[in-house]
Parts: sequence; C-alpha cells; structure tokens
Amino acid sequence: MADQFLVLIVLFPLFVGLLIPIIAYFNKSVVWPLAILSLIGSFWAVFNTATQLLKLDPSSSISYYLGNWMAPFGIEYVVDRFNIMVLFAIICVSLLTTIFAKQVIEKELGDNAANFYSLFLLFITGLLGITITGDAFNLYVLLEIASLTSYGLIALGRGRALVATFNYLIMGSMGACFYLLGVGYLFIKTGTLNMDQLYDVLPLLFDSKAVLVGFVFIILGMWVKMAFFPLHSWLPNAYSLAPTAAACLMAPLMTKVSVYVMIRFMLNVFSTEYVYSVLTINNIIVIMSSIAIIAGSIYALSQKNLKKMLTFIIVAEIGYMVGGVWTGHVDGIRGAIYHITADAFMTLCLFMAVGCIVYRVGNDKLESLKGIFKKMPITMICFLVGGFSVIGIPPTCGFFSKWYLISGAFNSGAWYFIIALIISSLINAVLFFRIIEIGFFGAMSNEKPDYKSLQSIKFNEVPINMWLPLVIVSMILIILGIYTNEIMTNFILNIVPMM
Amino acid sequence: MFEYLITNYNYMVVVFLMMMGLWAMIAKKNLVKKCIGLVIFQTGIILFYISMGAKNNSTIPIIDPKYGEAAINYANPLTQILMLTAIVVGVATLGVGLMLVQRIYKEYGSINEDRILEKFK
Amino acid sequence: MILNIISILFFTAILYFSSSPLVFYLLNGLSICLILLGLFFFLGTSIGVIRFPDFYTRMHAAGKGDTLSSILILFGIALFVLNTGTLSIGLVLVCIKILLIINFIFIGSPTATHAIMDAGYGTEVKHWTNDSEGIKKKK
Amino acid sequence: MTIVSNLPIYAMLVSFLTIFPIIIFGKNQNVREVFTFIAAFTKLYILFNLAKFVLDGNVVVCKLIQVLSFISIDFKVDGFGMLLAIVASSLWIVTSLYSIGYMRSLKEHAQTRYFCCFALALSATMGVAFSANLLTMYLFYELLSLSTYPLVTHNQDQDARTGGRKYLTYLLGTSIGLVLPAMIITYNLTGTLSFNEMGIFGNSIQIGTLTILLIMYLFGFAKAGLLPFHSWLPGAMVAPTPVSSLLHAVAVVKVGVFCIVRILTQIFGINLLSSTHLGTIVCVIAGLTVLVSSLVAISQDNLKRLLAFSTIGQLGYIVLAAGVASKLSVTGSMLHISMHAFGKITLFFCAGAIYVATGKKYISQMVGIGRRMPFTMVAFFIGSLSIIGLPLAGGFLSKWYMVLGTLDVGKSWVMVIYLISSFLNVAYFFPIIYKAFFCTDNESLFPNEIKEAPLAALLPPLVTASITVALFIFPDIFLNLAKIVVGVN
Amino acid sequence: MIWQFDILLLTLVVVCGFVSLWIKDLMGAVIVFGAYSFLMCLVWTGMGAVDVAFTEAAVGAGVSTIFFIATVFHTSRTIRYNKWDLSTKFFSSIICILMGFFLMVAIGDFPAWGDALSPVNNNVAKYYLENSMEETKVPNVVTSVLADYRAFDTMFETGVVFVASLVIFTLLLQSDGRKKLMKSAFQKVSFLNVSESLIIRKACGLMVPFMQLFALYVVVHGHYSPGGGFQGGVILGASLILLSMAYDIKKVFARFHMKFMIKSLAVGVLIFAGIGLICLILGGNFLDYSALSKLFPSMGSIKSRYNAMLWVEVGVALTVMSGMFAIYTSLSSNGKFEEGL
Repeated sequence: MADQFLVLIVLFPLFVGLLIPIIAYFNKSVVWPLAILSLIGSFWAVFNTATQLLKLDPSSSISYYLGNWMAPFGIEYVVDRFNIMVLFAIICVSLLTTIFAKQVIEKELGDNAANFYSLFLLFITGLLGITITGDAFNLYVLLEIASLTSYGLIALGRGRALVATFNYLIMGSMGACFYLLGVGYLFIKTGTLNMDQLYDVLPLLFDSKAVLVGFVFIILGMWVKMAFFPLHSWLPNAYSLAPTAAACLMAPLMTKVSVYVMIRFMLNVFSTEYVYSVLTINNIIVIMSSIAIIAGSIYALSQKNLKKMLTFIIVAEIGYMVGGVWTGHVDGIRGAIYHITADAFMTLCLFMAVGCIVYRVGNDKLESLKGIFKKMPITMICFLVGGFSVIGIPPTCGFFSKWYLISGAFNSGAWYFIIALIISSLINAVLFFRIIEIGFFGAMSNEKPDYKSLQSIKFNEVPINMWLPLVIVSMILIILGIYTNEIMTNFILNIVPMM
Repeated sequence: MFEYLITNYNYMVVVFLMMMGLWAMIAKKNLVKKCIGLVIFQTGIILFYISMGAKNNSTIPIIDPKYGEAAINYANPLTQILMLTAIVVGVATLGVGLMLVQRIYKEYGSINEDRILEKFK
Repeated sequence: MILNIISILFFTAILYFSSSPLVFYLLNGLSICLILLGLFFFLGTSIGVIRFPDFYTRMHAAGKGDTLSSILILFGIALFVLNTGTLSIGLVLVCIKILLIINFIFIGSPTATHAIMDAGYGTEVKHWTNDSEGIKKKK
Repeated sequence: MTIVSNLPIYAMLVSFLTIFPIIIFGKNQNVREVFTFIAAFTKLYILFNLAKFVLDGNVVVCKLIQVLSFISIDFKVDGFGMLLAIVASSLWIVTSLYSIGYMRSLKEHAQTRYFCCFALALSATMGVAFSANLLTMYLFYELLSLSTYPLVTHNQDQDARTGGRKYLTYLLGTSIGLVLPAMIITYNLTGTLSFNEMGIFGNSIQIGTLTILLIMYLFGFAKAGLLPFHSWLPGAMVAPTPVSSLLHAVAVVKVGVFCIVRILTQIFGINLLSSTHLGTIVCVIAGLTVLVSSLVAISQDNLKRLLAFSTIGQLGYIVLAAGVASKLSVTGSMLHISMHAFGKITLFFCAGAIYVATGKKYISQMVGIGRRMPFTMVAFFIGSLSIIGLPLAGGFLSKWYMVLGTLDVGKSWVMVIYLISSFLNVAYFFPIIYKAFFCTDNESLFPNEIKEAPLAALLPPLVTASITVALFIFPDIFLNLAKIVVGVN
Repeated sequence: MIWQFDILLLTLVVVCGFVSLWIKDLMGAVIVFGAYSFLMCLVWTGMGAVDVAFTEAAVGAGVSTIFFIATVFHTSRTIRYNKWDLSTKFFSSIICILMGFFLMVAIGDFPAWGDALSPVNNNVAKYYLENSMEETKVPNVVTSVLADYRAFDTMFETGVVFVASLVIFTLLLQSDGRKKLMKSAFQKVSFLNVSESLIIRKACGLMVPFMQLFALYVVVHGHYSPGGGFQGGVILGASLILLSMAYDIKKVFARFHMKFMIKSLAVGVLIFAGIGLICLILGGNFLDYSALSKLFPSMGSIKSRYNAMLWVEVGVALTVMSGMFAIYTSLSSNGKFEEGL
C-alpha cells in the first residue's frame, strides 16, 4: 500500500466528485463535509509521497505505472522535487478555498450547489493530474477536464459571465489544440508520448524543424492557457465575473499550473541546452514578458472594481514567471519556480479577502470600500499582508521571489526585466495604498474625508469559517517567506541543472 | 514537385483545415459559426494524427491469423486511441459551447458578437 | 424482408451444390449488373434533384435515390461477397449483415423523406403549378 | 571579540509585545499607558546592560532566521547601533509621557492605534539599529515606514491624506525603486551583504558601478531627507506634534541617516570613500542639502515647518561629516545624531506646548510669548543653542569634532559650509527668541490669563533641555560609543 | 490506401468545410457541416482507422449535428449581414497565414505519409501490435490499448463526458428557474405538431429496438470487431433521441427520468474507476486488471484482463448513453425540458 499514495492523490477528489451528484439527491447538507474530507485525504496522500521523496537523494523521482505497464507503453505518474511543491500549493489552496466557500456558495448559487461542488472537485482532480502525469497526451486530457470544469464554474456566475465564458471556451480550446498539435509534431518525429523517453530521444533531433515547430506550439498553447500578455484577453472577464468560490479556486491555480507545465517541458522534455543555446529567442521572450508586466500593472491601475484589478495583477505575475524562466540564468529559473507557489498563495489570499468583502458589502467597487478597516479589520489586515507580498515587502514570500528574479535578470544582463519588475512593484504599491487610503480615510480620493462618518461604521466581520482560512493563508505567506531557505535548498536547488 | 505534393498532401490539408478553423474562430462574428470553426480546427488535428499512423497496404488493427503477426501490415492503433479521446472531448466542448450560445441568446436576444457588445454599453 | 432472406438462401444453395466455374461467372455477372443498375438509378435521382422545379418534386427524387439505388447496390455487394473464395459460414454471416442494412434502409429512409415532406407541408411551402412559371426563377 | 546572546532580540521584542496588551486594554487609558511605560523602562534597562558589553569593546551577535542560503536576518550590536538604540528608547519614554498629555488635553480619537504604531515604530528602530546585514536593515526600514503611516495620517482629514500620500510615495517609492536593486547588485558583485569594518567592496569593481550604487543608496534611503527627496518631511508636519517629534528626533529621520552612515562606513568603507572621489560626491549632495534647507527655513512662518527644514539641514550635517570620511568627522557625525535628537525634540515639545496652551502655530503670532510661558521658551532657547552648536548645549561638541575631522583631511570648502550654515541656523532661530522675550506687544494678542501648558506637556521639554546641557558637560556615554566604532582612542 | 481516392476525398472535405463556414443560412451551414463529418469518416476508414471512423460517424457527425440543429432552432436562423469590418478579418487572416506558413515549413521534415517504418509506427505502437494478442487475448488492438494499456486516458475521457453533461444540465436548469424537471407536472404545449404524424411514430417504434440491439452488439463485441463502449453508448443514446424526436421528451422521461440520467452518468464513470479501485485494493497498481484474478481464482491474469475490459466498456457505454441523451434533452428543450425538437 505504501507506494499507492501517488495515485490516491488524484483518486480522492475524483471519486468524491463523482459521488456527490448521487449523494446530493439524498441529503444536501453532507456534500460540503464530504468535499473537505476528500481533500484532506488527498493532502494526507501528498504528505506521504513527500516524506517518501525526501528520503531519497535530491535529484531522484518516484514513478508509478498505471495498470502496471512499463513506462513507454502505459501511462506513468512521476513525482520529483519540483512538482511535489506545486502539489502542495494546489492541495493547500483548494482545501482552504473549500473551507472558505461554504456560505459564499449557498448565497450565490443556492440550489445547484451540489453540482458546483462536483465541478469544484473535478477541477482539482484535473489540476492534480496535470501536475503529476509523466505522459504528454494524458496531460492534454486532464487539461481538457480542468478547462471544461472551469467553463462550468465560471458560467454559473452572474451577469455577463456567459459571454466571458464563451470567449474563454474559444481561447481555452484553441490553446489546448495548439498543445495537442505541438505534442503531435513531437510524436511524429519521436514516436513516444512519455516525457522521460522524449528527454532521451530529442537530443538527436535538435536540428529538425518539426521539433522546433512542436516546441513553439506547445509553448504557445501554454501561453494561451496561462493568459500571457498578448493572449490574455479572456482572463479579466472570466475571473472577475465568476462566482467568488470559483474565482478563489481558479485564479491562484489555473495559470500557475500552466506555467508549471511550460517549465516542465522546457527543463525536463526539451533540455535546457536546447531551450537556451539552440534557440536564440529567449531575449525576445524576456522583452515580451517585461511588456506583459508593465501592461498588466497599468491595466490594473485603471480598473474601477477590485476583482478586475486583481486579475490584471495576475497577468503581471505571469509576466514575472515567464520572464524569470526565459532569462536563462539559474537564479531566474529558481525565482520563477519559487514564484509559482508564492504567487498561488498570494492570489488566494487576495481573492479570499475580496470574497469576504463582496459577501458582506455586496459589490466589489472601490466606492463600497469606504471605512472598511473599521468594519472588517481581520479581512483587511490579511488583504494587506497579501498586498505587501505582491509589492514585495521583506518578511513575505513575494520579496524573496522578486529577489531571485532580479538577481537572475541582472546576471543574464536583462536590465529591461529589472526595470519592469521595479515599475510593477511601484504600481502595485500605489494600487494597494489607494485601497488602504479609501479604507482608512473612509472617502474616495476625490471626496473630502470627514471623520464623523467613520464613527458610524460598526464592526461587522464575516463568519469564522471564512476569515479563518484567510488568516491561515496570510500566515503561510509570511512563513513561506521566512523559510525560503529550506524550500530552496531541498526543493528547488537541484531541479535546475547547472548551466 | 508533384511527387512532394502527393506524399505530403495529407499534411497540407491538415494545415489548411486548421487555419480555416482558426480563422473562423477569430474572425467570424456569429457564435454558431465560431463553434463550427472550433470543431473544424479539432478535426484538422485529428486528421493529422490519423494520417501520421496510416501505413501503405496495411489493414485495420484487428489481429487475425489471415494477416499474420508482423506489425507492418496493421495500421497504428496508438494514434487511433488518442483520436477517440480527442473526438469525444471535441463533442463535449461543442456541447458546452452550444449551451452557452443558447443561454446568451436567451439573455441578450442575439448571437452576433457585435450586437451583444452593444448591449453591454 | 423475408424475400431477401429467401433469395440469399437460394443463392447459397446454388453455390453449395454446384461448384462449377460457370455458376461462379454467372453470379459475378449478376452482381455487376445489379451494381450498375443501382448506379444508373443514382444518376437519375441526382439529375432529378437538380432539374425539378420545386421543393416537393426534388424531395421525391432524393427519396427515390436513397431507397431504390442503395438497396440495389447493397444487394450486388452481398452477392459479390458470397462469391469471393470458398463458401464459409463467415461469408454468409457478412451477407446477412448486409441484408440487415438493406432492411434498415428500407424502413428508415422513406420515413425520413416523409418527415421532411410533412414538415415542408406544415410550413406551407408553395407547390409549383403551370402558371406559376416564375417560382423557379424567383427562388 | 564577539559575545553571542539574544539580548538584542529581547530589546526589539519588548516594544513589539506591548502592542497586544495595548490593544486588549484599549478601552481604559490608564492601564494602557502603564504598559507603555513598563515596556519603555524594561527596554532601557536591557539596553544599559547591553551597553556594558559594548562599552568594553566587544560586539554582541545573535542569529534570528536563516532566510536564504547566503542571507539571514540576524543582529550584530556595535557602538553605533547602541548609540541609536539608547537615543531612541530614552526619547520614547519622554515622548510617550508628552503624547499622553497632548492627546488627553486635545481629546484625540483612536489613541490605542496611536500607541500601538508608536511601539511598532520603536521595535523597527531597534531592528535597524542592531541589524547585521543590509537585508535585515531593509526589512526593518520598510516596517518602520509602514508603521509610521497611520501616525502621520492620524487625524484622517484631507491634508492628512495628502501628507500621508507624499510620505508613502517618497519613502516606499525610493526604498523599493532604488534600494532593492542596489542591494541585489551589491550582493551579486560581492557575494555578501553583511557589514564589516573595512567595507565589503574589494578593489576589483570599477568605479562606474560604485558611483551608481552610491547614488542609489544615498537617494534610496529617503528618510535621511537628502535634497531631491526631502519634501516629505515638511509634508509630514500635518501629524500631531508628538508624532512629528517622533519623526524628527526619535525614529524616522535618525534611522534614515543611520542607514546612510552605516552604508558609507561599513559597506563602502572609510578609506574607499577617501581614496576615490566617492567621498566628494557625498559631501556635495549633503552640503547642498544643508545650505538650501537652512535658506528655506529662514523664510518659514509656520513654526513646525521651520523646525522640519532645520532638521533637514542637521541631517545634511551628519551625512556631510560621514562624507568627509576621516575618523574624527565620522565620530562627530555619530555624536551629532544623539545631540541633534535631544535638541530637536525639545524644540518640538515647546512647539507642541505652545499649540496646546495658546493654539498658535505661526511665529508671527508668538510675539511676547516669553512673558506668558517662560519655562517653555527657556527650554526652546536651550534647544536652539544645541542645534546652532553654541558651547552651552551638546550640539557644540559634535560640531567641534566634525570641524576637526575636515581639518585632518584638509577639505577646507567643507569647513566653509559648516560656518555658513551655523550663521544661517542663528539667522532663523534668533528672531523667534527675540520676539518671544524682548519685544512687548499690545495685550490683545495674549489675554494675560494664559499660563503654561499642562504639566504633562511642560515637563518633557524641560527634561530634554536639561539632558542637552548635561550631555555638554559629560558626553562620555555617546562619545565613547562613537569612538569605539571608529577606532579612535 | 489508393492515393487518388484519398486526394479526392480530402479536397471534398476541405470544400465542405469552407462552404459550411461561408453559407449565410445557419441551418444550411449545419447540414453541410454534417456532410463534412461524414466525409471525414470516409477519409479515416480509407486510412485504416475504422474505430475512429465509427466514433466520428456516430458522435461527430450524428449527435453534434443534432446539437447544432437544436441550438439553431432555439436561436436565430439567419445571420443579419453586418458591414464588412475589415480590421478583425484582416488581422486574423494575417495571423492564420503566418501560422499556416510556419506549420508548412515543418512538413518537409515529416516522414512520407503512409510509410510503415516511420518512428511513429515503430516505437511504441509496434509493441502493442505484437504483444497485445498474448497479453490480453483481445484481437482488436484498439480496444485492448483503449481499455487496458492506456485505460487511465479513457477513464478521464468518460470523466469529460460526465463533466460536459453535468455543466450543460446545471446551467440550462439554472437559467430557466422553473424546476419542473423534478416535479412531473408537464403541461402540453400545442406547438407546430409536426411530430404528431403516425407514420414516423410507427417507423421509429419499429426501428428503435433493433437499434438498441445493434448497440448492445457493438458494446459487447468491441473485442473482435471495431466498436466498443463509446460507439455503443452513442448509438444507445441516439435511439433514445430518436424516440424523443418521434414522440416527445415527456414520453421518454416517463421511462427514463432526468434524475436517473444524472445518476447513471455518475454510475458509469464510477464502474470504470471502481474496477480500477478494486485492483488497487487487491494489491496491483490502479487499473491493473491482472490483480482481479485474485478475486476470481478460475480466471488467470490474462483472462481477468479480458473480462475486466468488457465491464469497463459497459461502464463507458452507460455514461456515454446518458450523457448524450442529457445533452440532447437540455439543448433541444432550451432548459424547459418539456418539448423536444
């Protein structure tokens, strides 16, 4: 039983996700605890795999053959130091979101909450599957599951969510098909779908054009899925109009997992030597990501409501990660990898805080934030911790990932990337302090704040199971920041081969 | 040149289909036409995989003693499996897309992208 | 329905008993002319679909094509299959499968044509009459 | 030799832990104030027995968290850090006493928030004082600017907002925009960030990057108020007086200057400054700041703005002395930090007392105030003596060392700047005193029943004034601390 | 594969695709699109991919055309001709041409079409063709790879069907607000009673049993002849759709209620995953059917693999059947679930 944990990670949410529509007919109240149980089970499985993994030497990995067929013939699950970290991020985020989302789902969705939970769990299964799988086509199928469930989750939102979902559907399936095409181009030259075998076979084909086109299309597909700047038009509407619970789950995870897939393909399938020396496009891509960072931040500045602003911050964060990886220097790649987990928790913290505000205040326009500090102190403090982490104030993890990204960019001579990072941190600072001002002074930037109106606002916090996960996440942000060293040494350092 | 055309005709048709699908998805204003473009794009990729796995003078991958044991005279089963999944996924996405089209029509009374955007203003 | 099955049994019986080459060529000839006849009917229907003036008549021609010519072709193929190689139970099975297809088409396609005609009639599609020369041009 | 003990962490944590009782007992004020005082005294006690170690020459080190494989947040207490810590904690006691008087008399709102942020600011100052490497200093520097924001925008009205906005844009903008990249570049160039006596830049790095780094650091730490980034200081005058006293004397500005002097002496290293032309760049910038701010101060009518500009000038002194980069002038600059702290805080207390008693802010309205509030104005006089640098108050000593330092190195134009600025100091302080004491005015301005400010607002200025005079007589506490660091016997 | 025949078919496919995008009348476009899918099946049969052709005919051409017609029926049929805005069209054609050229460049690097020694056919596929017979005793290699070697993909594929139908059902149900579905009080809508005619009903009545029989044959016979869970399931679903078209949804619901539909959706995938779980509990890896031989001692590991595949196919058929029917009923009745096409 010991080595079965790897597949149990995916099975727990899958089975419960399938059982929920059946159970929901008997009694509806059992659905939420069941969902949490399944995620705890999955967390336990991830924990055990992690302990097994940490016993082995750093660069080794555990693999699991589904159906007991050897690697290239059956599908293989591979867990190494890199994706165990991403797994932890996914599991923690989804567990906290499920705990957080009980009241929000009842308030926004009412009766078909059971189906929502089922889609919720299947989305998490899809993400977990993507992270663990070692087979390129299986990754496509799981990508489709994750996107289909996310179309469902977003379409349940209000107002213009439908049109946003339709655009997301078109862009999403376009991205998935590009990925499939890329895998096809590799498949036609190598004949195998297993990533490790690809890693061994590809070096002989580095000069062939088909492999180059395959690589370009896989990366293009992932860029569409992660909403990298020129292809990001679907993300802002999709995540800001989705129901709060869905936004809290998808915003931190969906884009980060596609970044993970891109990095996995760059490091473990096409070796770093191919990506950085054979292809000479990494400077152009770093320039594109700097543009992405600056554009994302400027768009965020011009937004009127909170969720839209956060979505554009996500677009900027994606620019960090892509730029970090493509700088080609070891520090940059480590910074990007570390940023995946850090950013997942940051976005979760911010979206949960906005969820609480929307739950209490009703809408997320900036005007409705007047005097919010007095009304919901706990939520706002956690929102601040998230904000500081996005800006990059030292104790939080945002600072350290920025540290690595800047030093990576500096060593690889990408000075424009440093400038973009600095400008975006400044703009983030302006964004968050604008909100602090409105919350603190109780008046929009153009009105005259008077102190009397602030007196009347009384304490009106969200129920405990909403602000407790929020506090936990902000704790994680700080702890992650402080223990970067442990994470770096035994998780990330040995992923990146010396270049 | 003619020889090149013959041997790679399949792949050219694949590329052409995909580009037609992509063009429809981006340029067409009518939502149903976008869905059609979507499915054409997917069938293009499926054609690419299948033509990858096709072998000259080979029969369908059902092993029976008449054709013997060697793998040469059977078509490639792996690409067919992948494409079974791709077709079903395509239909699932199509179903969801068409459902969205219906809901959008019910909400905004039109399935032309420009009309819908005007309604937002 | 029963007619099909009897005819196939009749042909298998012939093949079973008289294994002389003459019968072999005769059957081949029969299947070939059956298929040709089917193709001829297809040609007729497609010309009909193009030339006929209005909805109903074209629909009528399309209906004909579906049922008659495909049944003829399928029957020809059934005979041809029966004729390849030595007579074995497998081949007869394939023949019966083809017969099933014939029956299915025999039931299915006329109903489909009927449904379309009914729908056309329901939505008051205008007939073509002598004096309404302009319908074809107008459309 | 180095002693490993976690006294510095206790010192830092003391004020941090008082936040929770302050919040808990937020409702009744007396218990809350008691906790603040307990914390202040325990901190001072810890610092004194810490000072025992530091005074006899050794350095206290303790490791907090190993954040990255090459950087960790840990403390190293040396003379200079000790100096700032003692100044800050002693003034904290006085300021909290003063703010109780000020707050209660004006019945200010949100006092619990005020005292928590005050305690947080203090622990941040301790953190900066004891930091062993650039990252820890940057961490607590950020914490300080964030924790003082609620203080600056205390009365939550329109100009508090504009002042707060300017405060943040300057401090956060420059710290993220300039210090963060500079830190990373320094790390990449030298491989370490921790301070050491002789400076960490080897001679392999060419002069171009060093100059850029120097400029980034100088303007990065905007708290020191060097010229282009100084306008947040007058902007922050919007805050209530105890806060502006905290800003100017106890924590914020001192931390800014402390960081710059720390970097100049222990990252760049004194001999690197003196050998290359880096030292002259620092002197030019600092000199400009001193002259311009003193000129502007003369034309100021609002008392607190005048004091703000004079602070900018005095900070320019400290940086100038550090820029001269001779042993004596560096001791002078370190000494000036403490002297200026006590002098300026007295001036601010008097300004606060005048406001509490008469509600007057502008100097033109303060004609003949000396007769009405003699004690406050005497304290004001002693404070201004220390700022100008006349013998009766402590300021004189630090200026004395600074001038000696310039003579050693032979930078005569720096000495000229010192003289001119001292004249300018006199030029903007003397009219106030003259108006207060010597010229009489009609009764209408001051109905005679105005007496001194309430005791809680009057006592602190007198205490700090007496300390300034005491420092002049036996300055050995701060002098030895400064000397140990610089290695002058 | 006679290449002349193949080229003809491919050109026809491209023409159909282009026409279906070009036609203004949506219903016409959908019909041409149906033709496009059927032609695609022919192309694939030509290339020896019979299973894929079967699925494409049943799923791609059959069911999706019905979905399209249902959607067009409920939305507007003709496109209001809007002005020819050049910007998006020009911009997108530029992108497509560039991308097409980029793809074309790599074609030269491909192995010639149809040669048996290309890496695709030699590497992993060769193993399947040679070893599938003695490892799983299933002559149809496609089914053996589908249900055994890469069973995990198929499980998630059925998951996709489950998710799609759940999403469509939930969203259309939510839109309408009237939860009539759960209560059985339907009121009769007299609406263009086209489907009243006796002939169609009788013909459908006659055909549906045979269809379902054939579907079961296809599901069970997946090991020997092309077919299997998906194709059989779709044909079962199609028979239900035929019934609901001939009569109306209310009649079919009486026998096969929507609640039951959702449950059978989930049950199908659970059968598939359940079998995998049983193997897990019995000690083998997930979806390793040879572990089942511990459960049924009579069957050796190969025999157990053979039977397990059968059960898995049944599970898949169940899901796909109820999935397709659920999607059809939701789309065709636009959420009101009382009057089909």
